[in-house]
Order: sequence, then C-alpha cells, then structure tokens
Amino acid sequence: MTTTDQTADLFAYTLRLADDAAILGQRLGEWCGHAPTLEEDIGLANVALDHIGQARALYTYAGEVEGEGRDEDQLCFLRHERQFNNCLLVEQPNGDFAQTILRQFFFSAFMLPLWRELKGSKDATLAAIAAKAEKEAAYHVRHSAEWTIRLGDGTTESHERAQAAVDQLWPYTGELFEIDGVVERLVAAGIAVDPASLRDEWHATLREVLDEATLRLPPDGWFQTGGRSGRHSESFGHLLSQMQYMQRAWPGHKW
Amino acid sequence: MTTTDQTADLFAYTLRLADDAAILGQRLGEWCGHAPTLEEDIGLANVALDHIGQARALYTYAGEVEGEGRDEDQLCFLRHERQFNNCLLVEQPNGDFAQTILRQFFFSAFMLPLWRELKGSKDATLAAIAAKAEKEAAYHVRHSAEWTIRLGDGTTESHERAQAAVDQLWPYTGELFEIDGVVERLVAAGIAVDPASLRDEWHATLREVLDEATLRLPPDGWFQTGGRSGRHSESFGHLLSQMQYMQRAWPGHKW
Amino acid sequence: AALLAAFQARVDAEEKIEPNDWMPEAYRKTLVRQISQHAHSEIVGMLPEGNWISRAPTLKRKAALLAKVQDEGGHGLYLYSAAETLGVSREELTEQLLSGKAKYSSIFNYPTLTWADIGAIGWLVDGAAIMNQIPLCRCSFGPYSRAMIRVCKEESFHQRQGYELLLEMCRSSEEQKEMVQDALNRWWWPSLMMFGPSDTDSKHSAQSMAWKIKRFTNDELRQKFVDATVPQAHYLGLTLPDPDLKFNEETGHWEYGEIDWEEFSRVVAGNGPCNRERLDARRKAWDEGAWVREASLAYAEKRRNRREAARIAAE
Amino acid sequence: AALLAAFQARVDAEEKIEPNDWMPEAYRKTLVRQISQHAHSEIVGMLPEGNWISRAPTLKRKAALLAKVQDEGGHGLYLYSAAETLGVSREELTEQLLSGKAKYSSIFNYPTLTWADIGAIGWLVDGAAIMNQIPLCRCSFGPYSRAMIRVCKEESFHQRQGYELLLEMCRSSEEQKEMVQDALNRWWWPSLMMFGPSDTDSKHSAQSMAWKIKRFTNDELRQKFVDATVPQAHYLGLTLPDPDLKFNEETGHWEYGEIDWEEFSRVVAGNGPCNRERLDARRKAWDEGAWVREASLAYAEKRRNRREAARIAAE
Repeated sequence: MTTTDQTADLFAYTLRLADDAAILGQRLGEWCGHAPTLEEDIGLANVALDHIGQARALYTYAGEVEGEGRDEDQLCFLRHERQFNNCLLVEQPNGDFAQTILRQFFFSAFMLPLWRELKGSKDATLAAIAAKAEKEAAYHVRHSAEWTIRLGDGTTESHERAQAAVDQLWPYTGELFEIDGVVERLVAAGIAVDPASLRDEWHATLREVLDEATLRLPPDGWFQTGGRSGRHSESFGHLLSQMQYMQRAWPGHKW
Repeated sequence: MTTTDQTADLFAYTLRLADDAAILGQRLGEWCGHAPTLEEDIGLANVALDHIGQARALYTYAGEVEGEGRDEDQLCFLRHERQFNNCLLVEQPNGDFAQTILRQFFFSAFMLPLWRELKGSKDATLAAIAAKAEKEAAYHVRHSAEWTIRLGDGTTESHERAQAAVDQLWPYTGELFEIDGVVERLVAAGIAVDPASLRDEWHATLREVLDEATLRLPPDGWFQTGGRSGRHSESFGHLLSQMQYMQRAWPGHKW
Repeated sequence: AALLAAFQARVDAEEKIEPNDWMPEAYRKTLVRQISQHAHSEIVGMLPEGNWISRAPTLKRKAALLAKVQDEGGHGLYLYSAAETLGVSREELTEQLLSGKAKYSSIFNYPTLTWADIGAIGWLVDGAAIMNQIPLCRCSFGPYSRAMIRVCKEESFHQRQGYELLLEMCRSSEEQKEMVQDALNRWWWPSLMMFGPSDTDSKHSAQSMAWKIKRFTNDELRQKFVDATVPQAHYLGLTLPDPDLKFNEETGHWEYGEIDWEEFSRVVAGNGPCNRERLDARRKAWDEGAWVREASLAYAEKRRNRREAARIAAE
Repeated sequence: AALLAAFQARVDAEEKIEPNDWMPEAYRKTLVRQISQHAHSEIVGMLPEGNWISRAPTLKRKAALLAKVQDEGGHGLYLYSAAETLGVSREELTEQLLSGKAKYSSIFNYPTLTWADIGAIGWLVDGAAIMNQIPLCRCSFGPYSRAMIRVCKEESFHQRQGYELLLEMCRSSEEQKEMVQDALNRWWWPSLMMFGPSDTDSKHSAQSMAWKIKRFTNDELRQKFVDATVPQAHYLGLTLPDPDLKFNEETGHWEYGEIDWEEFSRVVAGNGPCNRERLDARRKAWDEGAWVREASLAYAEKRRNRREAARIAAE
C-alpha cells in the first residue's frame, strides 16, 4: 500500500470518528434547558461537551492528515449531507429521555472499549485522543447505564418507554460493527481497531445492564446501514441546516 | 417628496407584504402530510400555495422597484433575519391545529379588506396583485372562520384549545394596524392602504365569528411589536435556517 | 355460476362493472386490496416529498412541490372514494394502514436525502406509477378506471416536472449533476421493484388479467418503463447504476441486470430505511388530529339538533 | 427583641448568619425571595442562550456556550441549595416559578435574535449580574455569601468570554460589527434595568442594607456598571444607544439618559417579548420530565426495599 492510500484511509477513519462525536454532541446539545431535571440539564450538557471536544480534536487531526488546509470548522460546517460519515445511531432524534439515554448507552458501550484499544494505535495522535476519550466514555457508560436501569426498573411507564427505545434503536447498532476496506487496511497496519473484536464485550455490557433494568434485548435481526457511506436518515438534513446555518449564511467570516 | 424616497417607501411596503405572505406560506407548508384529516392536508396546502404565489408576485415586484437586479429568490432566500419585515403573527409556530386556524383567521380577516382597498391603489402592479389576492383571501377567511366555529363550538377540548389559541395570538394582532412613515407617505400618495381604516371591519368579522364559535375576544391590552423593524421571535431564526438552507449551502446555483 | 358467466362476458366485452352490479366476491376483494393499497401509497407518498417543502431551493419549486403533494392527497381522496363504492369505509382503511396491516408502495420507505431526490421521485417513481396506471384507465371496474384517468393526467404532469427539475440541475453545474447522478443511483433499483415480483413469482397476475383489472404482466410493464427511461437518463448525461444494462438491437429493448429481490422482500416486510418513520408520522398525525375530528362531529351534531329543534318549534 | 438586637449586632460586626442561627422572619423571607429569584433567573437564563447552541458558528464557540449554559444550571443548583437551608424545598420553588408566582430577572424575557446576542449577554447581562453579585459575596447570610463567591468567579469568566466574542466579530468584518452594534442597541437599556427601580422607588432597599444583604443601592450599582461598560463599548468601536450619555469630568462618572420604566414594569408584569415562551418552555420540560422523575423515585424505593429485605433475610 502506498502512503497516499494510507493517508486517505486515515483521513476517512478519523473523519468518521469525528462525525460520530460531532453529531451526537449536536443532538445532546438540543436538550439544554429542556431536560427532566436540573441535574440532567447539567449532565447531558456535560456529555455533549465531551463529544464536541472529541470532535474538535478529531476534525483538527483529520484536516492535518488531509493536508489541504481544512480546519475543524470547515470540516464540520462546510460539508454537505452526503459527505458526512457518522453512523445512523448518533443522528437519531432525541425522542424522549429514554431514547436519548439508550442511544447513548448503546453508543458509549461500544466506544469505551474502542478508545481503550485505540490507545495502542501506531498512530500517536489517535492514541492520544483515545486516551482522553476513554475516560470520558467510561463516565458516559456509567451515566447512561444508571439511567437505563432506573428507567427500566422504575415505573410501568418508564419501563415501557425504555423498552420501546431499546427496540427502536437496536436496528442502528449493527452499523457500529461494520468493516470496510478502510478499516481493514488500517487494522492491518496497526492503526485502527477491529470492531469485530469488541462485539463480545459490548454484548456483555448490554446484557448485564439490560438484565438489571429488566429490559429485553431484541433478537439480532436486520440492521440499518448507510451512514458510513453518507446515506443518512431524513432527519439528518434538518440537523445540518441548523448546525451549519451560521457558516453557510455568513461565508468566510471569523467568529 | 422625491421619487427616490417614494421608490424606497414602495420597496419597503411591497417587501413587507411579500415577507408576510412568504413566511405564512412557509409555516403552512410544514403541515403537509401531518394534518388532522386528508381534506385538511389538501386544504392547508392550498392556503400555503396561495401565499407562496402572492409572495412570488410581490418579491418580483419589490425587486423591480428596487432596481438592483434582485429576483424573488434572492429577496426570499438571501436576506438575514433582521432584514425580514413580516409581522410577528405570521411567523408564530404552527402549534396545534387551533393555533394554525386562528393565526390564519386573524390574519386573513385583515388581509381581505386590505387587498380589496389596495385594488384601488395608484400603483397598477400592486392593484393587480391585490385583485388576485382578494379572491384568495376571501377563501382563507371562509375556511378559517368555518374551522374557528367548528372548534369553538365543538367539544370541550376543542373549545379550550381554540380559546387558548385566541388568547395566545391576540397580542400579535396589534402590529397589523401599525403605521409608520413608509405607510403614511404611501397612503398620502394613494398607493398604500391605511390599516386604521380597516380596523372596524376587522373587529366586526372577528366578533361575528368568535361569537358564533362561543369564543371570547380578549380585551385590548398590550400588543407585541417589532416585526416591521426586523425584531422577530426566537423561532424565526430556526424557520429561516430551514427555508434558506439550499440557497445558503449551494450559493449561486440554479434550481 | 350463471351470474359469474354473465359477469365474465361483460368484462370480456370491455363493459364497465359498476358498484351496484353483481360481482364475484374475489373480484371485489382484489379491487379493495389494490385500490386501498394504491390510496395508502398516495398518502404515505406525501411524506418523503413533504420532507423538502420547507427547504425547496426556490419559491417556484416550493410552489410546484406543494401543488404536487397536494395532488397526491387528492388522488388519495378519489381512490378512497372508489374503494368506498365497494363497501369499505375510509376509517376501516385508515385503521388498516396505521395498524401496519395494509401495504403501501414500498418505494416510499426510502428517504429523500437531497433535493435531487425530489426530481428523481417525479421522474422515476411517478414515471413507474404511470406505466402501471395507464392500463388501469381501462380497468373493468368503472370507478377505479375513472379515478385512474384523472390520476394519470396529473401524474404525467408531475413526471415531466420532475424530469425538467433534474435537467435544470444537470445543466447548472457539475456538482448538481453529481447530486442527480447520486439520486438516480439510489432510486433506480427501487423504481424497478415498484412493478412487483417477476411474472414467475407473481401470485395475483393471471386472475387479475382475466378480470381485466390488469392488462400487462409485471415484467412487461417493467420493460416498458426501462425502455422509456434509459434514453431519458442518457439525455441528462447520466449513467444507469446497472453494469449489465445493454440495448438489444434485435428485440429493440433495453436488457437490465438482476433485481435484488431480497432487498424488495425485506423492505416490504417492514425493514426498509424508513418504514417505521412513515407509519409513525401517519399515526402521529392521526392521533394528534383526533380532537379535531371529534370537534367536527360534535359540531355537526349540534347543528343538526339545533335545526331539528328549530323545525319542531316552527311547526 | 433581645434576640433581634443580638442578631443585628452580629450583622453589624460582619459575622455570618448561618441557617441554624436565630434570624428575624422578615430576614428569612427576604432572603428566600431574593435567593430563589436569583436561582430562577439562572434556570430561565439557560433558555435564550440555549437557543443558539445548535447554531453556534464554530465548534469552539459551541463548546464555550454549552459550558456556560451548564454553569448557569450549576449556579441554579447551589442557589436552590442555599434557599433550602432556609427551609423551603426545591419543589416548592419550582412550583412557584412554573405557576408564574415567582419572578426571575426580566432581562431573560428578551429574545436572542442573532449570534451577537450571545456575546452581548455575556458582556452586558453577566457584567450587570456581577456588579450586583460582588457585594453579595459579603452578604450577611453565610450560605448565600459562599454561593455568590463561586458564582462570581464563573460569571466573570463568562463576561470576559462574551466580550472577547464581540471583539472578534468587530475585528472580523464591518457586517459583523453592525450585528454587534445592533445587539448592543437592543440589550443596553434592558441591562440597565437589571439593577431594579431607581432608589427613590425601590421598596426593599433600606432594610436590606441594614441587614447587610445589600451593600449598595440600585442606582449606585447601575452607575458602577455604566462607568465600567461605556469605555469597553468604545474600545469595540461601538456607539451606546443613548443620545444623553456624557462623561462628567467633575464627578468622573458617565451620566446616562432616562430609563424607560414603563417598559420595565410592563415586562416584569408579563408583557415582554418572550415571557410566555420562557414559562411555556420550563413547563413543557417539567411536564414532559414527570415520568422520568417518577421513575427515579420508584427505582430508589425499590432499591431501599430490596436492601431492607436482604438485611432482614440476613438477620
């Protein structure tokens, strides 16, 4: 493999991680001032902040890898919908609090081991980003798992809402484990993490928490796909129209 | 008064009418596919279409008056929030069906006599636009008045929702009757309509319909203001970020 | 049996069957199923296009899109009315749609991701619908046939409008042309699937042909669509996303590659990208509109009672 | 009366009053009112800024804004805790806010219309808040005084951040500078109103001063704010929207024009541009979150019962 190819792969891989973080941060930010308790207004903002922070580091690095002078904001605010490669899970609308919590739990339970493994990446920058993100993800797992248990084992209504959230979001989890050429080659090069190697741990985390929450894990069935190649949900375009509004309406200005 | 001044006034006046129509059309379009009955999916789309049509004619004319080569789309999609001069009433979020209906009723009951009088404008283009719009407004008044009566005199729930809509929207109606230098000068020149001259008829229409609907008209109190000088509601920026998304994200393209 | 023979004779003679005429129960059932699926498709079909009304790039396009979606609502209305002549109410049909029991055209379970998708739906989806519907204008059941004549006229307008929209984009810039190509890539195969399973696997075809509900097989209609559409794509300067596509000089037809019937079945079974969103949106509209429909009924009854009271008082 | 004298003596000696100390009922009431209004202001204040989180122009600004709004939630938390030491529960206080009985700072009934408003809120609104709050760090009531020390530290960070945001905009382009000027025009007078009615009309001042809850009068604080802020505006190259503003060489103060107290009273009374939206938003969050809070309680109780059962079983 030539260096150019690896550069392109690394750019693509870093960008996916960045998009995941940015889009989830964007969704979480929508809660601010509207959460069920003041503690959660603060808690969700905290989780949002961690993701925005990760996105900044990852976009900045992606821009450096690409070498065309794009900074974090150009990558986040000036790409079109079909150019975003985040997984579909993170872009799902907030829905009720249960959906927000389960989305976070499914995602962070995957990201925690991913960041842990990525700390060993041969790419020093990714490894450094992963070291910081791992600590944050540990908190996100704990926070969302505690709420999953509270909601699942709370009232009849909260149990039903939590189960509905599990069922609704489940089809979007398959994509976390997808592997394509980019990931394959970077795994071989010791740069990326093979998601398949995380599946057992992820499943175990889910089983443990959902059991305690008296929630049922849906059977593995058909999974949604498309995010990694820029085929998103219809709600995604609306998210972008908000997120990118200022940079689009005031091109070339500094803020 | 110099011709330049009158040109500026005419541009401002036409633009206000255009903004009112465009923004209300935009709000109504949001209902499409989500209305309470199939007939209303069609009915609200119809009202939306009439307003988009009026906006097109008015923006086109405003662009001609301005004489700087701006077409209907540049005026609608490439101005910033503080440059829009629609009244606050039309930008109010759809809310429930009652709020959408009452917003329409309050507005169209004002626009029907306005268009009727504007047919006599010394400005031939405005007069021609008014002639077409009058017929449309007559339908909008009928449609929204019928629903106001049905909701007001329907069930306890629909009565409460309709009354809540009346109370909530009422403070936004004062702005319809505001007069500033632009309107004053154009009224004197026989071009614009004096909104004060429409107040009695507007009030009579409201009283008649709300009486039949068993709804209570709030006392005249304090009225919201700001739309005509570009001070909008917080929801307005979000409306613009959607409406202008394509023109902003793809500057200079033809569609 | 004599009734059945007389019925078939009328059908064979190209006479129209009207709602009050005798008809076999299976004929009625087939029609109810087909007409209501068709109506549901119009209603659900409002959603993917409705998704872009608030973001249409020009006022002219916004107006055209609103008018189109409104027409689809209108088609839904006539089709429900045609179904009602067969003794099934709109409420029942709506209930079947919302419960997930009734089907609608699976194409509407794909998302509209860019503005080019609005053009692609007009060109391809309405184009495929028209191919299906033109023969239905001669359908043996009178109300359906008459509804189809009206629907087809409007659909072909939409189809031309969609194509014109894409043409404008392709001519305007290379980036927009790419957007159109991307839309074609995503909508082409689902459009071919709109004609239903291949003739060898189609359950209802033979009987529907005999009843003159259907006039052509699924594969025949699909071929007509491909033959009509491929040159249009070429005129736009686009490539069809089918490496096996080639023109057969002898037959004069465009031969196309293998359709992914697994994807078709999966989406029909409920696992398309937007099946849940579509039903959720319809259910939400229905549930949130319940108080409005109740108010309408309550008001109508009050009026009736008042009129009645006035009549009695006057006597 | 002896208690009262002893209390006043402690206050006069600048000793801190703690929750379990004896205090006059009126002192307690004044503090509950003031602290809870302050807490409510932090909570409602999250909304106008929260309105821009999803549209912040850069990731850095988005993060800073999120962090700021989060800090405001934190301030709300400590302030509710300080109020709780006076024997009033957060639920009661929340109920008072949502029913419209309790007040919050009227400034938050103005809308954030452009991104510059985010900077203006930081600079002017937080700036005015700090002027009010710095003396409160020495307030006679211990918990309030300690909360204020923490709050002030964070607020002054926010104030600098807001000013820096505007500075960047003013330097970046003429259009952005206009946006900043427009924000200043809209926020200036409401910021001056944040200090409350003029001393001649202020109801609570004298007693609060004696109790060392207040250290300066409204007009004194307002003057300090004007004196600090006008030069900052000039440094940005902006014009204050007050034709009567002028520097008095003798006193060394900036003299400002007449405040529109009618507007102030109207907005306090509920007729500001956003009063309804703010309460609606808080009520909606509260109502829609009810099932979550119930689930938390139910789960906590289940856990307690299980632990209790385990303990009994173990005995």
